Formats: sequence, structure tokens, C-alpha cells
Amino acid sequence: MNIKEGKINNSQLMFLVASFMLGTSTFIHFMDTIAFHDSWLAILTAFVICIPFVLCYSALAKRFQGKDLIQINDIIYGSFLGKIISILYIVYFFLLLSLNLKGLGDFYVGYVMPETPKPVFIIIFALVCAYTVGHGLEPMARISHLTVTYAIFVITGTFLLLYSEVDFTNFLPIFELPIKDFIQSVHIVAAIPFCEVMVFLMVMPSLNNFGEVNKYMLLGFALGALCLLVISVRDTSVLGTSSFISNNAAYQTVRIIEIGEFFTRIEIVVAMGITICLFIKICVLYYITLASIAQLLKLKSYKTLIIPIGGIAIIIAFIAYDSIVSHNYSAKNYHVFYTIPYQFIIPPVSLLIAKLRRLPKRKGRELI
Amino acid sequence: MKKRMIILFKILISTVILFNLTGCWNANELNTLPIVVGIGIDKAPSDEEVQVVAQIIKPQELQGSLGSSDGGGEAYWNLTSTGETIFDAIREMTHESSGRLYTAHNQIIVIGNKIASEGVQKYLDFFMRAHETRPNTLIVISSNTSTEILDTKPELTRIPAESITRLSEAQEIQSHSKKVTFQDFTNYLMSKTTSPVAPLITSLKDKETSTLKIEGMAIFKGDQMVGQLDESESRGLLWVTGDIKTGALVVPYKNEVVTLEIINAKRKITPKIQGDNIYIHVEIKEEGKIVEQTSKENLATLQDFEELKKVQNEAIKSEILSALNKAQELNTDIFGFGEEIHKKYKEEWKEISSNWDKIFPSIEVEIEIQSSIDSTGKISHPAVPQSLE
Amino acid sequence: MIILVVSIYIIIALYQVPNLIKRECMRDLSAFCFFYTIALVLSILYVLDVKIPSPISGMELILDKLQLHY
Amino acid sequence: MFNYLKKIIHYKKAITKHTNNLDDEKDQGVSLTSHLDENLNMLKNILGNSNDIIIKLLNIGNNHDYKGALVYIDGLVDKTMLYESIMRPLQNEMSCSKDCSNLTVLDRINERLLSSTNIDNVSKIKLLIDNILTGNTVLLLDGSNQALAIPLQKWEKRSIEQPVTESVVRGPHQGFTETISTNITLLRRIIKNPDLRMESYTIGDQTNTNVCIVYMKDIVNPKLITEINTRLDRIKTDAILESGYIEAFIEDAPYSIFATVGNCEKPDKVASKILEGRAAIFVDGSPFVLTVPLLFIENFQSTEDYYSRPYFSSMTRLLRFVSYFITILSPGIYVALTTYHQELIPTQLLFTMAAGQYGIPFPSAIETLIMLIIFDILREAGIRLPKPVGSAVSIVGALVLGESAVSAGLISPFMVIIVALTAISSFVISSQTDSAAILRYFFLLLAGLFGAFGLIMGFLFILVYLASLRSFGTPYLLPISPLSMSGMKDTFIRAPIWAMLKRPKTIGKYNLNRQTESYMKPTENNRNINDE
Repeated sequence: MNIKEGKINNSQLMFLVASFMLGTSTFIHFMDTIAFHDSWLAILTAFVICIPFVLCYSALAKRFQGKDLIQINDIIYGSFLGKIISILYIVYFFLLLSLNLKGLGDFYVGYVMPETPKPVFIIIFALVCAYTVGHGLEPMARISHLTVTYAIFVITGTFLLLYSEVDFTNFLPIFELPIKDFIQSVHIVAAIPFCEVMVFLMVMPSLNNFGEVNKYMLLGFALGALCLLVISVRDTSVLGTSSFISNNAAYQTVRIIEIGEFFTRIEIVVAMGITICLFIKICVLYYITLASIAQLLKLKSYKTLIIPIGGIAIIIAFIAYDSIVSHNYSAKNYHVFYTIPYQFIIPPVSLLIAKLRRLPKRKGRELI
Repeated sequence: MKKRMIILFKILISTVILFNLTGCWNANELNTLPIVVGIGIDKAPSDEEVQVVAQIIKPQELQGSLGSSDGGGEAYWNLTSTGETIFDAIREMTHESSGRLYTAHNQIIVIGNKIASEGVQKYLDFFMRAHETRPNTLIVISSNTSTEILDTKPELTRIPAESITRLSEAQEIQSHSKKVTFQDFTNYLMSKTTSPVAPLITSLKDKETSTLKIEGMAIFKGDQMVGQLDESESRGLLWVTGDIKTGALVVPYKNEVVTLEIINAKRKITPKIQGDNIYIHVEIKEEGKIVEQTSKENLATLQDFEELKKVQNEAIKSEILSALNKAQELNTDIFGFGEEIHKKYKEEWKEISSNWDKIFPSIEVEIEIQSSIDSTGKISHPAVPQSLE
Repeated sequence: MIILVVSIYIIIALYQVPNLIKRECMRDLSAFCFFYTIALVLSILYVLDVKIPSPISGMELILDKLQLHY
Repeated sequence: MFNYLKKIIHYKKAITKHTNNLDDEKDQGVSLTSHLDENLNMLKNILGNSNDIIIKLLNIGNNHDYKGALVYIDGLVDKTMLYESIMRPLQNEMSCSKDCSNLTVLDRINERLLSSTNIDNVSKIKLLIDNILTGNTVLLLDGSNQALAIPLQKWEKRSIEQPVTESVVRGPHQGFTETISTNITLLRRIIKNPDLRMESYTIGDQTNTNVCIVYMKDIVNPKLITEINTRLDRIKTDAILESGYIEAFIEDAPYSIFATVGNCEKPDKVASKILEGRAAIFVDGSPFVLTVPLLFIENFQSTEDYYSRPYFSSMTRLLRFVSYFITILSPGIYVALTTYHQELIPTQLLFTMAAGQYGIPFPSAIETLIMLIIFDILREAGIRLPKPVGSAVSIVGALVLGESAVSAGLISPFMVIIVALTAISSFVISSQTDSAAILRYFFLLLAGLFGAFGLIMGFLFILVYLASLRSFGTPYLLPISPLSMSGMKDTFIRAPIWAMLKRPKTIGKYNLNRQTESYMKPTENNRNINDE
């Protein structure tokens, strides 16, 4: 375990997971154009569907205590097949990193400072992330509860301030959309924010105590999902139909707040929340990409790769999509499919094989 | 330690390099920023283009108003330009203004009568799309041109746009009209059946002075203005949409009139489908109080109160009916009955929504009003000589 | 712009390579060089406005073939 | 890089050499001879003929049998005591019996005549000189190759006063002075416990400053003491003039703008920190006592918080946090709002601000920068000047900058408010004034470059930096991150004393319990105390 520095405890893992999921709050409105006012239902369904998968991830981590995904692959699939799967995973992590960096750039260019070129945001953000990752996992784990607290504070605060605008009849009639659309939207929610927590298979080896990893992983997952649900409910109930044409309904909703003449125009608070949650998410992805590459190549430290990998990720973020339209289209129609093996197939299969072959073979306790 | 220092140094260097290379992009100094507070949209004389009026504040003149009562000139500047689209026209203004117009503080969009009757959708798209404009911006429809409205010098404030905003917000005191934000308007526009409404504003011209007045509401069919509601019809609409805050209700009673103030009003709309018939059941609960009476009689008796309640019910009902008649006449569902049906009967909705234009004019609306009178104010009897009683 | 990009990369290399040589991590060094070269080439291509094919479009092509999309 | 490495290696070699030399000298120190004249000559050679070094020749015994000499430094020695307890007994009461050898004469003087305690026998010339320099009086006797070092120090010192840096309304008004022994006494008087331990050091080749580590043996983490020991041992310097020197040598992050070693001037504060499991480092010649480890949160805690009622203390504590954020962020936020995010300013306020900015020649980032620099100049001028002049400076500053600059149209009135707010808030957190001043410029730069995005990035950067910082093994941001719920009782709020059952988790982990819970409940009898 020479590449991993620092230990995190269970509650830090929980907050990291929640924060990681909240980083997606900007992009969850992807599926609003499919699910419309039933998006809350899609989120709820996806949450229920994803619980077994999340448990599967944590069970895998618990079974192979202190081993990360790359090592697990090696053990289960042998060194050749395992390496190939690991490389596929690294590509996936890498894409996630790039896409999230791009998402941040899109958000700032679209909503906060439209005249500034996108690369500026991405590069500066990546620099701060690189600095954080250079300090290892600990600093981000330590500030994750602050970001979650902040996010919860903002979400409840805006909900209360918007209370007079909330109209729950916007959700009626319940479940109006065709079943195919519903499945697609559930799939989007499951694949994009929810089951991305799979990447924590690279973080969980740094835990200092594996006893209650299932519980905390699930708690973090539930906290993140709950926040996303509340955001979605807030936006739909406040904005009504116009939230479905909005590219970023969460931001648009907060722009409505107007209490008195003075307590208004507080959307920067939301922008800050989005930024810091995305910060944690990108840092985790960055760390994971680096750690998995370092583990695969058996390097002494992942820190030497921080800058080259960051550089590649930034360029990929620039060139990934031509436009926000192709981004949305691809995310809705393709992204959800190529993530299936990573999220829904390989981890359960790994767990199954591990159980059948009674891996890991060392005399370690059989926990499950 | 050393390493940390180097990273810090690197970040600093790259920041400085970036800064030098590209400069500050979004930077605008406050004192060079033309702040737009109101936008008016009209048909250009050439009829193919759109004419946009932007009201820009002059901060230095506003400053003058803080110190002395008579600041030099106007505190605003109305800039007019034409273009094929709104954005085009606004950017055209750069030829005359000192900088890029800053519309984030735009408070009101005044739409000229001609534009409104032709269709507003294509002109509002820019305001939905632009990142600066806010969903709270108010929309008013001018009975004439918007330039005229924005040119009317207000008495209480120094900026017309501000005075229109306040005027529009003050409508809830009498509930003869309501403020319509951009957000509401968009939601109505996007609905299959519901038609948008917006307050209608006119400029009353005297020989010397001119003032602004909100006269009822403009009603749309789709995105085209098709008619207008007068004041009592507007209130009839607001009863059904649940936007009544307060207001005066003058009811005839025993050959004299009693003025009741609306304190509290709630509404409930329940659609019913029985066979092929569609009913809308509107239930209104109202609470009023006697604020004025012209008769010399003592109305603070149980029988009178019962009577008054009935009269009050009638008054409310007639307001609602007048609005309903107007709406059915023009075939515009300003009440949102369609959406109510949609929310309750999602299976039947597909069929109904395609035939809505045929259904709505003949839809049956049952109005049930439960009003109450809460108090008689500070006095119970009117102050009359004892002998007359 | 290209001078800037290249000089930034040179500074990074000047900082990291001696460090790695000193610590005698040849494995790390080769990995670093590999990714560093990719990053450098990509950055230069990007700065020179060369159209770099997006890896995602490749993935989409495969999914198209497999009919795996909504 | 290579050069740097070479330098390190050289440095390490030099250190080992140096220490060897020192040890050698100690071993080969020149011993005293049994001739008084030779010894005195040696002393004179080493000490030179400074006029504060007094060599008093005297004949000892009522028969003037022995020749001897007292050597001391004028001004460091209590002269009355010297006369009363040394000179007089030596000259008058020494009865002499010829039968005892010279060596035992010295012993007899030591045992019988001198009433002073702590007398040392010294035989090496280097030790002798050390003793003289620290203020001891040395008695040399002809025919003896040993000398007596008699501690009779007394020098001019400041009396115990209320400290200037941390004045309180409620609580003890004592402050430390420059004398280490007084300071330690002050602490002893508060903690009357045998577990209070001290370890002495002498650091500084030229100054030979006394440094003392003080800690509670049962509470402190033993590793902390070993760590302090190794860090203190590493110091090879010629002078320690103030505790700041020690701080610079032992701190964890020498390049950081945040202090990782605390300092304070009040005995009660040091006592409370020691009782939480920290260690204090006393340095002779400085009223500022260092405490390690330091947490970021300590900058927001004041001793008075614990002496007043919890509600008020909690409120002031929150106010301190608010002021800290105001002082580091408000110029940045102002610049970000006025140059990038005008849409976030409420409309009416924007009009007023735009009116205020009308005709101002500078961009607001430059305007803010100028005003901040002027404020820092004024502050520095105000601190260094004598009090009457200082107030004049502030009047000039306030009038010229506040009034005239605005009416001349050089700066906007809002700017004055922002700078005044920043300045006032910066004085609330007095211990972080230095870091806040730098952070303010840092955030101003970021806001000027990237607006809110820059501010958020800067904030995250500082947060990550703080989260990665450690002070003597303790995470700097404790108890905020890593989160410690019991620590939260004394972070943003100050819980009642009886509710703070535990010491800070990481610092006092060897003896976590501060008190038991039962103390907080009034007994049945007490409740009805007035009924009878």
C-alpha cells in the first residue's frame, strides 16, 4: 500500500460519498427533459435500485480489506484479464474526471461569467485540485463534511425562502410519462450521479476501520440521494413547467428568491455550493485516476503523475464534446450505456467470483 | 515544506501569466456601466423590425436627489433603437451608449400593444435565454406604445421603470390586477391550455402632466393578446386563481351601500368528468369586514350579517361570472381549468386537450361561495343622532 | 501561446525529472515521461487548433454499432 | 535541485562537527589551579577589563589567614546580601584552626558560614565564567583549586503588570515578565501539583538563554515532549533574543503565514493550555510563553470567554468568526461584486453605489488596493509612535482619507466603509492580524482577476492548506476538521464549563476526563437553601 497516503475514517467516507454525489447536482437536470415533473419519482426509483449495487461495492471493499480495485481485479481475474479490466476502469475514471471538469467550465461560462473563456476556469480549478490531491486523500476527506454541511444548509435555506413560491400541484398528475422514458430517466439518474460512487472502491482501502463500512457507505449514499431529491423537488415545485426548458434549474430557482427588497439575488450562494461539491468530486476522481494508474504500473508514488494526468484531463475536457447539446445528448443516450459494465456488471460479478472461489485466499477472516 | 512552497509559487506564476495574457474578461467598472432598469418593446415604424426602448439610469443625477430636492436633469435616459431581434436592437444601442447595456437589473418589460396582439413569444425568447435577465422581472402590457409608458415622468420616484414596478406591485391592495413576473408568464406560455394574462397599463395625459394607470389586465390566447379585462372582471379572474390579497367590495344593501374589505380569500377548484360532461367546481372561502356604510341603520345585528353575507356572495359571484363570460367569449382559458383537469384526469386528458378550444366556451362552472364577515371595525353603530334610530 | 505552453511544460519537467532521478525511481520516471509526452503533444495540438478526435465519439460509434443507446 | 541537496548534506555535516566540538570543549575545559593570582589572571584574560566586573580581594577569617577573592558582575548581584551574608561572615566570623587543610576550608565556609542556598563547587574555568555571567557570585580561595558559586542574583526587573496584548475585564490581571523564574513561579502558583514538570535547556552559543519546557506529566502526550526535545536540540544558533526565535526554529510549517506555535502573556491562559495537555516553552527574557500544539481555533478563544457567562461568550466567539471573515474577505467581495457581479447587488444599493463611484478615476480593484495599503501604513505608524503622536496620526488618517479623499472624488464613500470595516474587524482577532493582512491581499488579487470564481478557489485553497497543516502532530483545523463532536462544545460556541467533560481529543488523549458529570447538578439540600 505504498501509494496511498493517509487514512480516513468511516464518517469521513460517508461525507465524501455524499459530497461526491452532490457534485452532480448541476447535471441532474439532464433528465428533466425526459421525465418532466416525474423526475423526483425517477430519482426515488433509481435510489431504491442502486442500494443493492452500493452494498455490493462496499461488500467488495470489505471482503478485500485494504485492497483497491486494481488489486481486486488482479486477484479475481488473474493478472492478464485483470489488467485489461483495470485499464478499462482507468479510462472510465479518466473520462469522468474530464467530463466533470468540463461541467464546471460549462456552469461558470453559462451562468456566472459568460465572457470569460472556459479554459481559464478549468485550468485554475484543476490547479487547485492538483494542489489538494498532492496532499493526499486526507485534506479532502477532512473538508468533505464542511461541503456537505454547507450544501444541506443551502438546500434547506433556499427551500424555506422559496416556501411562498412552492406549489406542489406542479407534480400532478403523477406518473404521466411513457414507461420507456421513465426507464431511461431512471437509468440516467442511476448511472450518472448514483452508481458513480463505484469509484470509491479505490478510496475505501484507505479506511482505518472496515467494521461498519456498509452502513456508512449506505448512509452517505442516502444522504447524497436525499439532497438531490430535495433539489429536484424544490426546482419542479417552484419553477413548474419552465424548469424543464432550463439548462440549470437549480440555479434558476434560486434566482427567484426575493424576500423584501434586500434579501434577493443570492444565487452566488448556490454557485459556491455547486463549486465546492464539484471540487470534492473532481478531487476524488483525480485522486482515483492517479492512484489506479500508479497501482497498475506499480509506481512508488502517484504524485509524480499529478501534472501530466491533469494536463491530459484538461485537454480531454476541452475536446470531449463540440457543444453542450452534444454533451447532453451523449450523456442521455450513450454515457448511460457504456457505464453499465463498470457500475452494474463487473462489481457484482467480481463479488460473485470472489465468493465462489473463496477469495481472498489468505487466512483473512471470511466476512460475508 | 519546500515542495509546498514550489507549488504555491507555481500557482502564483501561472495566475499572473494568465492574467497578463488575457486580461480581465467580465470586468466592468460600476461607473462606466449603463444599468438598464426597464425595457420597452414596440413595433418599429418599418413594421418588420422591432423597436426597443431601454431605460438607463444616470447615477450622478440620482446622487443629486439624495442631497437636494431639485437635481439637475432627468435621472434616466431612454435609449431607442431598432433591430430584427431584441438582442440585435440592444446591441445596436452600443452605438449610442457608452458601453454594453447591463440588463441584470432590468425590473420591467413593457410590451407595446401592437406587439402583444401579434404575438409575444418570439420577443420574449431572448429574455429567457440571456444569462443576465432574471425571472422576477415584471411584465406589463401597454395599451399604446411602450415608449409612451417609459417616457411618463413619475411623481413619487425619479425613474419611470421603478414607478411602474411599484405600481404593479401595489395592485394587490385593491386586487384589480396582479403583478405578473416573467417566470409566471413563461409557465403560462408553456401550458397547452392556460392563457397568459398581464397587467395593462395606460398613460393618462393631461395638458401638462401625464400619469400612469393600471387598467385591468390584458388576456392572451396563446401568445397573442386578444382582449382585456376591466377592473371588476380582473378581480373575478383573481378570485378563481387565488391571487386576491385585499380589496374593497362595495355591495348594495337596503338601498344604500356597504363597503366590505376583503381580508382573506381562498379558492379550491375541482374538475369533474361525468360521461362526456365536464364540470368545474369553484369553491371560494372569503372573509370580510365592514369598513364603511352609508346607511344610518345599525348593521351589527345577526339578521343583517346574514343578509350581508348573501349580498357579498352575490357580489363575488357576479365578478367571477363576468370574468368567466369574457373568457368564454374570447375562448381563452385564463383560469387554468385545463391544467386542473390535466392534474386530476390524466387518462382523459389527451382527448380533452386536443379539443379544448371546443370544450372551454361551453364548460360548466359551478361557483360556490362561502363568505363571512368578521368585524365591524372600531365602531358597531354608525354615528347618528339618537332620535333618528 | 505555444511558447507559453511549452515553457510551462519545460518548467514542470525541470522540477520533476531531477527529483525522480535523484530518488532512483526509474519506473516512476518512465511512467511520468509517457504521460508527460501525451500531455505535451495533446496540449500543443490543442493550441495549434488541430482537431483532436474526442475519445467519446469513438465510444459512441461502437455503441451505435451495437445498437446500445436510447 | 542538486545544489540544494548538496547544501543540506553540508549543513548536516557541519552540525555534527559543531556538536562534536562543543563536547570536546566541555571535556578539555581548563581547570582551576590552586594559586589565586593565576586564577584571577585567567579570569581577567577571559572577561577583559569591563568595568562592571568586580574582583574584590579580601582576607578571610578574623585573623586574616586566607587570601580570597569574590568575583561578580555589578548590577546582577544583590549588594546588601553580598555584604550581609558573605563579606561579613567571611571576614569576621571565620575562626581558623590551622589544622584543617585548605581544601576543607572551602567546604567549611560552604557548610558553616554561608547562609545562602544552592551553592555549587566549581572547578572548571568555563563553568566559573558561566556562573559569573548568569549573576552568581564566585568565591575563590588561595590554595584551593575549586571555587564556590553563590547565587545572589538581583537585578532590575519589571514588576508584574497587566499585559498589553491581552487585556481583560474579568479574570486575573497578571502578565508574565521578562524573568523566567518569575514566570515559572506565576505558573506554579496556579497549578499546585507535583505533576507539573519542567525541563531546562540553555540555547544560544552567545546568549546562553534559559529555555524551559513545562507540562503536566499525566496529561501530556509523551511523544509531544520527545518531539519538542528533538526540535529544541536541533537549534544551533548564536542568539535567542525572544521566544519568537525559538518559535521560528521549532514550528511545523516555517513558510506558512499561519502560526503553528502559540504565544501568550497570561499565566492563567498558559495554565489552562497546559491542563489541556499542551506543553509550554518559557524563554528567559521574553514575557511571551510559547504553547504547542496550536490549533487554528485558539485564535478565536480568549480567556475571558471562560470567565463570563456562556451565552455572551458564545456570541462574542461567533462575532470573532464573523469579523475574521469580514476582515479577510470584504475587500475581495467588494471588488468581485462591483467589477464582475453587479447583478448580485440589490438594485437600490447598486444605484447608490454607482452614484458613489461616479467620477472615481481608479478601477475599484486598484482603489481598494490603495486604500488597504494606506490603512496598513496608518496602522503601522499608529503602533510604533508614542501615544500622543499616534492619536494624531489616526486623526490625520481619518480626516484626510475618510473625508477629504471622498469629497475630492478620489475614492468612493463605499470604499471608506469597506476599509473601515476591514480595519476594525482585523483588530478583533489580534493574534491573526498578521495572517489576515496577507490573506486580504491574496483574496483581493483573486477577486480582481476572476471575481467570485477566484474568491471561491482561493477559499478552497486556503481551506485545503489549513486542513493539511499540522502543529506538532495535531491537525490544525481540529475540531472542525477532522470533526470532533466533543470539541464542538468549545468551538463556535462556548458551552458551560461543567459541560466540557473532556479535554480536546487529540491533545489530551492520555487523560481525557476533565471532570465528572455530577458536579453540575445542585443537590436537593442546596436547592432549598433559603427555605429554612
